[in-house]
Amino acid sequence: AGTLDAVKEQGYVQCGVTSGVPGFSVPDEQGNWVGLDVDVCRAVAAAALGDASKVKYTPLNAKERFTALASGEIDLLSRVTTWTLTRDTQLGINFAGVNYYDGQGFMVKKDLGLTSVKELDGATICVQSGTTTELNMADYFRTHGLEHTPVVFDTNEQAATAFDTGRCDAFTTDLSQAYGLRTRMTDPSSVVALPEVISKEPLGPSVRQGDDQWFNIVKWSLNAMINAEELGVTSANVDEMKASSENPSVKRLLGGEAGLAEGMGISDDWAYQIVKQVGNYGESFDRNVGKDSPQNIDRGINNLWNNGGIMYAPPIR
Amino acid sequence: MTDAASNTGEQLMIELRDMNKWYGEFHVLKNINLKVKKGERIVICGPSGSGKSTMIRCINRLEEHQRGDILVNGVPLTHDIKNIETIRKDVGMVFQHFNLFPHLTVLENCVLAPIWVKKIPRKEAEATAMKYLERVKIPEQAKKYPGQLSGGQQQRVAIARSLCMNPDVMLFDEPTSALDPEMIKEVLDVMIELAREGMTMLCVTHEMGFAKTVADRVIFMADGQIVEENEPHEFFNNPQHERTKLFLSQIIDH
Amino acid sequence: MTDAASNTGEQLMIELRDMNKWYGEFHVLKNINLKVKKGERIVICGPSGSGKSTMIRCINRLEEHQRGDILVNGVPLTHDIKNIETIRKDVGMVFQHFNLFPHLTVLENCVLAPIWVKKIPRKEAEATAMKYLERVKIPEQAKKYPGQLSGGQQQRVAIARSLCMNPDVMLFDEPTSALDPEMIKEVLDVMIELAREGMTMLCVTHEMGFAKTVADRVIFMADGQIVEENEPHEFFNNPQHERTKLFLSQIIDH
Amino acid sequence: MASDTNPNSSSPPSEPEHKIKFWNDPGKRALIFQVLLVLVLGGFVWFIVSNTLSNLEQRGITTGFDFLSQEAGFGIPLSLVEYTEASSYGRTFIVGLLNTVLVSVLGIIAATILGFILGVARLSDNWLISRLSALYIEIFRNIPLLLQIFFWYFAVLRALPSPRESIEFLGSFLNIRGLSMPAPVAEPGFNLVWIAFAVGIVGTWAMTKWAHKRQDATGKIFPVGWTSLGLIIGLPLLVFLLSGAPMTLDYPELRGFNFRGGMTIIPEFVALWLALTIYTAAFIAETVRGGILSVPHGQLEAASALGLPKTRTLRLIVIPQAMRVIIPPLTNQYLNLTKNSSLATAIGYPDLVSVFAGTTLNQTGQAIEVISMTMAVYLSLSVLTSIFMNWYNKRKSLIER
Amino acid sequence: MKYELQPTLPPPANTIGVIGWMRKHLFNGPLNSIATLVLAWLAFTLLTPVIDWAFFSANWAGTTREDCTSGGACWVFVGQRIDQFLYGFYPREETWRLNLSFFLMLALILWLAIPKIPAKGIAAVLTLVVFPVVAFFLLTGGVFGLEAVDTHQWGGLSLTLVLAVVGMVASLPLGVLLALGRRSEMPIVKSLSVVYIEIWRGVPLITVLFMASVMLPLFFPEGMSFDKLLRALIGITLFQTAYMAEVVRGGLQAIPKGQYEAADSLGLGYWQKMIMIILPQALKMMIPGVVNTFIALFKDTSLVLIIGLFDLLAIVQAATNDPKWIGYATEGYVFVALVFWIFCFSMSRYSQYLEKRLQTGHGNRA
Ligand SMILES: Nc1ncnc2c1ncn2[C@@H]1O[C@H](COP(=O)(O)OP(=O)(O)OP(=O)(O)O)[C@@H](O)[C@H]1O
Ligand SMILES: Nc1ncnc2c1ncn2[C@@H]1O[C@H](COP(=O)(O)OP(=O)(O)OP(=O)(O)O)[C@@H](O)[C@H]1O
Ligand SMILES: [Mg+2]
Ligand SMILES: [Mg+2]
Repeated sequence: AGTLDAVKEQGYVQCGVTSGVPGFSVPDEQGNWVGLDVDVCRAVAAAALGDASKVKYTPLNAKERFTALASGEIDLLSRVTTWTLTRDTQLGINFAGVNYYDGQGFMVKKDLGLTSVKELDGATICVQSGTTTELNMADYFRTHGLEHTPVVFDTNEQAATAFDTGRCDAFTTDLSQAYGLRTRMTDPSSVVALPEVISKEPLGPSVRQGDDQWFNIVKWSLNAMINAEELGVTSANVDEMKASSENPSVKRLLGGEAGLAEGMGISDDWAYQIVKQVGNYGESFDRNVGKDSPQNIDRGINNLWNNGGIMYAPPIR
Repeated sequence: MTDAASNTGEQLMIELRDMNKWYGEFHVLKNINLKVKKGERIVICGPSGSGKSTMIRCINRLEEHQRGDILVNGVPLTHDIKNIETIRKDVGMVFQHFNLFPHLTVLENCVLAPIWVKKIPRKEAEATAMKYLERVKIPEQAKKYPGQLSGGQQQRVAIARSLCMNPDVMLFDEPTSALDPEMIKEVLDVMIELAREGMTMLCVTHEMGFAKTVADRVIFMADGQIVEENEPHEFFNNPQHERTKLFLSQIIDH
Repeated sequence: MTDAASNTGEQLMIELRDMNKWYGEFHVLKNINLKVKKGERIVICGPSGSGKSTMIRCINRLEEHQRGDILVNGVPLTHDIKNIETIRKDVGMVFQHFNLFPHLTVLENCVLAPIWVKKIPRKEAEATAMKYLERVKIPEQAKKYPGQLSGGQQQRVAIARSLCMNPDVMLFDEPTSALDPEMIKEVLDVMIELAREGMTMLCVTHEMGFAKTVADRVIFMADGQIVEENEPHEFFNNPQHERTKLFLSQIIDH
Repeated sequence: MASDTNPNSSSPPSEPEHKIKFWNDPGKRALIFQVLLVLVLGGFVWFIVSNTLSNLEQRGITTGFDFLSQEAGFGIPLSLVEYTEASSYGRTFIVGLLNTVLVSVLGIIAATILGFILGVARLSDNWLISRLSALYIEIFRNIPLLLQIFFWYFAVLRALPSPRESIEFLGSFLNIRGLSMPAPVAEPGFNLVWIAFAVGIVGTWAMTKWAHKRQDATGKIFPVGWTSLGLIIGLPLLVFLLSGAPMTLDYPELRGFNFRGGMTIIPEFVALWLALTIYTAAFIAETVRGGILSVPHGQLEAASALGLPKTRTLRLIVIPQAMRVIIPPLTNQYLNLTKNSSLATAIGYPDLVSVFAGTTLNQTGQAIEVISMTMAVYLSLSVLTSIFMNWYNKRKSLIER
Repeated sequence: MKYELQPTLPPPANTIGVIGWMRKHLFNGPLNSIATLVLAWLAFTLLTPVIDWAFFSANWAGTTREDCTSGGACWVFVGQRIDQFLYGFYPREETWRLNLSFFLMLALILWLAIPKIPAKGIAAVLTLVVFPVVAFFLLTGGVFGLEAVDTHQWGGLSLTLVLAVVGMVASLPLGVLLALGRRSEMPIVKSLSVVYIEIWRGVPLITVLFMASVMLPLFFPEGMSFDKLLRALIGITLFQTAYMAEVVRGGLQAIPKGQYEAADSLGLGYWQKMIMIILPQALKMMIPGVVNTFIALFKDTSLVLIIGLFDLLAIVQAATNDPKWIGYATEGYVFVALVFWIFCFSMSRYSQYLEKRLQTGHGNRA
């Protein structure tokens, strides 16, 4: 049986998330999960079940995530995970797209007065285990003939805490997370990021191999969010747009063209539900990591392609 | 009341035919032949390690014999669980160390097996139990736990517990040897009364007074064999075998 | 062989002067005065709890006394470790429960202290040990472990073990009271022989036969005091104190 | 009524034959039950295995141990064998295993020493010593180990200064990055020292034998302990000095961010080792106390009465008897400590679970293989321990009638 | 001659009272005296700052970190978060269900633990059979008009207790079966039991939890899935069963052979004998061992943090990561340590008390 059937039967989507990266997935004080990655889970639930709240979150550390996905423990992994070739080919999973273009950076204490990663020769660096970050760092230092001592932790928070106490000279992770974790440090203002971004880190949701239907649902749920932003459909105006918009793209997006979603086995108003309940990509970005959030990260390359960024979704038709 | 075993007309309660038993390589019981008729009272004695306990434990299938036959009430003791069950219902056993169940009251000790094995209603089982507790003269202790009784009282409870199953035969394995001298008598008295009422009994004991009083036959064992078998008067006053004479002299000296 | 203590000309082995001991608030030994000459054999008896064990354990410093003096071979028992060591070498002790070392063979039990305390070569120590094991009539058990011996044999090993240190005095604390009757005799025989050879002995025991045979003096204790002290014949036939008479009447009944 | 002595049949015959309905024969019942059990269990195992295989296939996960030879590509901060980012995943297994063994062995040694001290202290007649030891035991054995590991890790980190403000002593530097110590680098003549060391060990062995003989012969007691110490440590030291100290020390030096050169003990190790030691010592102390209390008081009295001094009594009488009681639970504690060292993953000490069942598993996705290898390691350790325990028990059990 | 009793004198002054006690326990011998002084000094210097931090200069009242001014411990943090620490993300209006279950359990445990209260058999049945069912419906809800509470909302101390109690209650019967298996005369049953026990005792709990939390679905047909908490519970139970089996085996071994023989000779069958004669006696002897394994399990539940369940330790750790309370991790950890310590210490005391009782009160009924 396909994942969609299983999801419909159990009535919720099992979604693997981080155990707490601000902006991407954290439980708030009531225990509700929020974040950019969480919104992908919610979008998929809205598309598949018509209700964005029908998600069960499984906090995973980096080491567990692929095993959890491959084993069937979760239906969907949306956990700041970098899309790479080996992950696509060897781990039995498929990436369904990119919801955040990231890059790996380094955080150091301001008072060290460093200006470049190259000055980190011989440094001790805190990092999370089982990540591309760990591998990128090793590559980078090797290619530049620099020495370093990694100190690896189960979770990013632990790595950040260890850096905070002075265990390491630097702390490396995807920049998006680095800013979030900085807010948790004793004196956030004393910590700065070095300018280099040493890697491409396209982060996105992934699913198990062998279930194309489900793969499509996840892929197009994400695409729908991006397209919605491009088309100017927001959670606030979606009802109005649905009722009155003459733009055929918008109509197709919001279920105006019957049978479009048939191939995915979900109802025609799937994208409407996503935008209505979760919002478009821009809304999600602003709310979780962008201008309406404490991190206040610039859209940068995550802006739409027609807006100076590289966020680009294939059309829905 | 001479050699009862040759008297085949009466009902045989227990019959051992060429019975042999080994513990590993050690030959404990060698070609034991014994017939016990209904109502007979037999005392078994002999030096330590001669196999007395082993023999009567075989009759109750607490030990398994390897060769020869054991028949109780005509039922042969084999691997057959049905037969073993039947025989255990017919045979009561009293141990040297009482082996009462310490977590149950005296009354519960007595009604346990009737209720669960014989499937008798509790009321009825309790009535029977009280009857036997009266017979062993401790009805007033029914609600106590074994740990609260003296050794002699405990052994009497053990006898009552066996009697509650209405056995056809009672086996006793040195029932008084773990008791203080004052208590030995109260237990022997109960046993004597039981004998008087016609219970078939096989009793391993060194209480020669008891043997003289109630036994129909005394069996002397040594080295895993029955060496001599006689009625008490003859046995004590006119032992046939050297081994018996030696044993009796030790017992009486002591 | 009358009141030996007043005979001050001879060498004093043990002397207690106004010795007092308390267990916490409890006054166990009250003003004990006792003199034991070389070669004297003294039996101490008295009701349970009268302080007999405590007294002889004080002499070996297994217990500490709080007031008065204890002198062994002229050496006073104080906190001084040197003195305690000297005295322990001179005094052998045999306990009610043997206290053999179960992880060592009989022979090892016997040579342990000579080797480690007296620093005697092993060969020599073993020869001595065998001599004493022969004296207690169990040389053939030398290679066995205590757990393999009967109680009587174990107690004889314990005596041999003490003798191996060539003590000047032997203290016995009810050496036979944990033994079965058959075994008591074999241990008493060894002790009697020891006495015959002139060993100074202080012996807590209720074996009155032994007291009559070997004791030079019998000491009767009650309530932490020495109540009466006399040579055996007088002591048994003509006790002076009420308390002694009462005690003797109980002992003899039993 | 004659009774002949029966010929002693040497061995028992097989069962007497009777016709019994098979369901009433306990032997056959047992057989049937066991066959059923094996079938059910086998079926269950087959169910699991076939599911797993089909799941793996369906999800496109390759199986097998080929991954062990692939390049790992990540760094490990502490390794007892040569390891670089270019080493293979197989190598990470070795590194992790050795790190587990390292912290376990050092933990076992320290916990044993501390545990014995505490156990004896618990029985001291000094009220304060025994109370404090009881306090220690009750505190540390009743708090989860994971919590204690966190505590020590952060306590250690908080307490230590930054590399620039290192505490310096004897050419070593203590800071938040760990303890950097001079590492000895052998020079050509150094082999002599090794030879001296070997000679010292052989000499100690010979001396022990000789001392034993001499004591047997003359009764004189030779200070074996001190002499051994002299032979094993003193002799190599002497040779070392006489041969002109053929060794340089590689002193750690603050270069850039950290100390380079020398050897460094990382704080993760220290925290884990401390936590394991302190936690397990509390349990060992209880074991030791139980063992010592199990030696009857009479044994001590008998030894005193024979004039044996306290220390000798302890060595010759109390310890040999207490050890029988102590060893089995003690080995269990060793096993627990080894298993507990897997909590290293919580603070980033690179042990087997963290490096191999963590990072390697994550990079390769070979969950089944990696987890089975990891479990097999712990299982073999425990089986070896049980075998040792049984052997020891047999050897040391008291001989009785 | 009349026998006269000599007067009983009080002991010399320096051997009794405070001075006598000190001489005996603190200053007997020069070495001991030095040790006493050194230790007393050490204890004093180490403990005073701790006590000062925790009590005298601690902050007790307030609502935010700004209220923590005095430099001592900031208990305000714990106070503000206490609900979360106890109940996790359980809906606040529904916490009475957790409280009720807890008090039910407490009542049952007291019933079982206090020797004077009769009818232990009923209590045992209630605890092992009825209570789990009642607690299950109370906690999960969804019936009798109770709002359903999903297990991912469970957390904090209540989750810790759920893990420990369920692990314990479930492993007891399984452990009994396994122990009987290990003592069985059937060679296959026996060896399978031994293999099971040795395997589970040989591997670390965190690898078991890892398997249970992320690998389990791999072993089952697609679509067959269990709740994450349930899987952690299964892992813990299977693990605990092996330890329990060894405790039970110890208890079974302590039952004299005569009890088996007496039961046999009365004609009781194997299960009748076990259930009515052997196990009731063995269980009583096992209680100290059972309590000890429970303590071990209780402490081990903190490992579920590693697989992402929010037990007490995990939830406190999460709270210390809250930017609003950065820097008060110590208070959080001390709080967790204290909670665990109180539970474990009282249980270990109880088991010691039982052990003593078993040693002395032979034969009498507890
Ligand atoms: N389970 C056993 N395994 C091996 N040998 C045994 C076993 N039980 C008893 N024996 C041996 O079998 C022999 C007979 O034992 P049994 O107990 O029947 O003697 P007994 O005549 O009852 O002696 P006692 O008067 O001491 O009770 C003895 O030599 C004993 O050592
Ligand atoms: N360690 C102790 N602490 C307190 N009181 C003790 C101690 N040892 C013995 N006593 C008490 O001291 C008194 C004398 O004891 P002791 O053992 O010397 O008596 P005893 O004459 O040897 O008696 P028995 O014949 O029973 O051996 C008894 O009342 C006993 O209860
Ligand atoms: Mg017998
Ligand atoms: Mg005494």
